[in-house]
Amino acid sequence: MTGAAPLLPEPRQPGRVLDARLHLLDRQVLDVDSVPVGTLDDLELGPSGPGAAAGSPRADDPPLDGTTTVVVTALLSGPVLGTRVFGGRPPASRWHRVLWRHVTDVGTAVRLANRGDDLDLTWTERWVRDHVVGRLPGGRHDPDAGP
Amino acid sequence: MIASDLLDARVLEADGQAVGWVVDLRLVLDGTTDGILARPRLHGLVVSPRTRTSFLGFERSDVRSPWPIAPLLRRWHRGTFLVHWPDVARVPEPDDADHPGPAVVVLRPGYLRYDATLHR
Amino acid sequence: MKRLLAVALGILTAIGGFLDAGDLVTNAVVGSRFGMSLAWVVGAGVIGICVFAHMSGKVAAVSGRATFEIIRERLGPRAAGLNLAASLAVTVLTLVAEVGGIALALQLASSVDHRLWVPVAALAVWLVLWRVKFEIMENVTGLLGLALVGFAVAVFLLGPDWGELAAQLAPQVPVEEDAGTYWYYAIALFGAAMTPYEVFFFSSGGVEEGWTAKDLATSRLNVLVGFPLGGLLSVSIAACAALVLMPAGIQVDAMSQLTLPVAQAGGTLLVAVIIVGIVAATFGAALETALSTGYSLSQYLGWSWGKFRRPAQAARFHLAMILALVVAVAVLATNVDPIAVTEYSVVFSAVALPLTYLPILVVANDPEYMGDQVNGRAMNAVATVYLVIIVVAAVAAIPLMIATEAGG
Amino acid sequence: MRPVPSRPRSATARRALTAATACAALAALTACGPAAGRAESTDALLSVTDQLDAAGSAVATARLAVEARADGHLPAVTADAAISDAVETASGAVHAIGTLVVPDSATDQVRRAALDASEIAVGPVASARTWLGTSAADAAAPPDLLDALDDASTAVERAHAAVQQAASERAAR
Repeated sequence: MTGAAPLLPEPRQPGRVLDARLHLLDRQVLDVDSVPVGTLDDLELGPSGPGAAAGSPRADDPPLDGTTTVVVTALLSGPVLGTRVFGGRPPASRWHRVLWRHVTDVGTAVRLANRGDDLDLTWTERWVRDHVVGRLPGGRHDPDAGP
Repeated sequence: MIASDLLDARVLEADGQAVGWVVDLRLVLDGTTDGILARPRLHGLVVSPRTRTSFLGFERSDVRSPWPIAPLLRRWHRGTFLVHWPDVARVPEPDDADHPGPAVVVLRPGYLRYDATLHR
Repeated sequence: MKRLLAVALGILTAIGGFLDAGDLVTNAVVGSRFGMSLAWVVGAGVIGICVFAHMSGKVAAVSGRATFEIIRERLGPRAAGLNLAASLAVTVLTLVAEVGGIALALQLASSVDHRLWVPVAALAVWLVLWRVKFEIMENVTGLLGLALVGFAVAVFLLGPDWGELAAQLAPQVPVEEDAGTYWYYAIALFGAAMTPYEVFFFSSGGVEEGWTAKDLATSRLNVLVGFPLGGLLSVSIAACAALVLMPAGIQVDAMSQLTLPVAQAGGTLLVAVIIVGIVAATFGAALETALSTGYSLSQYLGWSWGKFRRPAQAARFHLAMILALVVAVAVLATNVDPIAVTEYSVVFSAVALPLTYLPILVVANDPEYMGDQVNGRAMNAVATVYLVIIVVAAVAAIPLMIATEAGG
Repeated sequence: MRPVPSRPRSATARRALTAATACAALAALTACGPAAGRAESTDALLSVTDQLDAAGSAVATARLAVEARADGHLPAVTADAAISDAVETASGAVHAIGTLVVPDSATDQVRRAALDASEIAVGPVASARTWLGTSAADAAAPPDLLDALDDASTAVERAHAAVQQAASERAAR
């Protein structure tokens, strides 16, 4: 040890314990049909309380510290990845948010109650489907249906 | 605030003494039920005195294999501790153009260090 | 037959690793320059890839997570991004070589210049990726690739002095070569056996086939049949070259030279079999590398992927593979030697291999993913020895490449 | 037909680069011109031996393919692919030796002899391809073609020995 006093034992918590980086960040996010919709690139934190998760956080929100109870309000994906790799911080308007209330399970992947196509963050998938892949002959062919 | 505002931030005591880096956020699902799961409450910060990288988490789990990777990483992260969120006095300001530089978390005087081990 | 089809994934994966266009030629180069004195490296590589693929297959079957998902989860976006860049470089370089290799192999059977075959080959690869069901794809290419067993048959037909051939197996640097070159080729062969795209393909293939914890036996069988077979064939090619090309003073620099020992051993028929095998192997390796490009990119970024979905339901995945094929054709259009292209993949493998192996090893030990299927002690002991070998090989690869001018 | 005889050519390029780097380093370290010159000429000779090896290998490849074809062991199209690769390797070697810049006239003499030998090698390899195109299926290989290939092989070997001797003399000095 570092010579400091021994650590205090952590009391048992009343709910499931998750470490953000170990259990949530960079996991696959799957929709209700188990289709991947993105990776969990970051978490949005906000003050606890009613209506906390309703809108995007704004610049004039009061700064958070230990005096406020803070909760995870939404999962973030998309442009946040670039800033996690290269540093910096994207403007809040460019976060693709999935509200925590849609999460149904956290395991080796994070599962949602929605369909992926209903989420903003899959817009590139829909764009490529509508403009490129879906237009090629056979692009909507079911591989299980035979040739 | 987003998680990466806190992750990798330098941790200082109230008198400015550096004690390490935030390597992870401890969340507890004991908030009000929101959808199917309880809302995760930010319970505390996991602080490593030596390094910012903690991608494998051996210092917090009871996994001891594969030898010698697990013991080595555990040793590298020895002294990792948990501070509860109410012991945090100040967090990095997002979009803080006036104070560019490394993000810093400041702890309250008399904060307590808890064992960061995760129990399954 | 059913048993044989059950191991098609392992056979196809191994073909892509040991017998892709670059490796076919490299094995013959090694045989003609070093005799059998590097065969031990192939043996070491076979054991290594068996351990590596076994763990990745097991993780995929138990947790449902394919290898690049695991890499991203464990290493985070930066280190995983570095791995992604290096892995994409390896897979796309190999894809270039494979599309060119299909064309070269078709030229052996048609006398039509290989440059004319390139667009045809790329289009055929794309059509299979686009339209053919995963199981049919792996069964057909895996079975046809077995025609390369012709190289092993050729070794027998050449009737070598087995005692002398066995005596060459001892690791030793031939008098006319220097130690640096010997070790450069040792690392190249080891790296070829353990290319990261094999495990991306193998684990994702397991997901494509819908493996669950009940399929662990299938996964193990695939590993234990596929990779030793791939290793055996790659040693056979080296043996053919050592028996016929080395005494004739031939330095191998083209795929066409592979047919000479086979012709001497088994005549036109065996040559025809071998050409079928080479076409199937390069085609299979092209499919494997194109799919691995799509798998690794999609899994890193959380895109919907897989051939079990309609292309429109995995749109970005299919677009990524189309772009990779377009890049391959464009690179080949510059008249570059498709075989020489793979020389440089050693460098990128040196970055990608440790960064792929470590997270798999860690997760294979994590009960949160594996439940009670975590690695046993023996597996961990072997796996850790290989981690050390991989790191040493990765560190040594680039200095050796520069010092020996890529084995020149 | 392979697009570029890239191995020999790029090997030369790499070697030239290494030689240049080595030269610069030596010159900087010792400020000694003659030492740099000596390293350069040994390097050039090494490069010539490599190219002669490639030419010899091309001749041997052609010979093996002609024999296999004459015995009916190798399909005509496959033999053609193998021999046309050999033609390319052999002419690549001629090109590489022909364009090599050497530091002194003694080395240049050795280079010229090697160039002659490699040029001799190209002829029979190319005529093997012609024979393949004109001959009826499974015709016996004409003895003069085989003789020419053997002669080419001997010429290359002789040049190879001469270059090596020159290199060892250079090293002894």
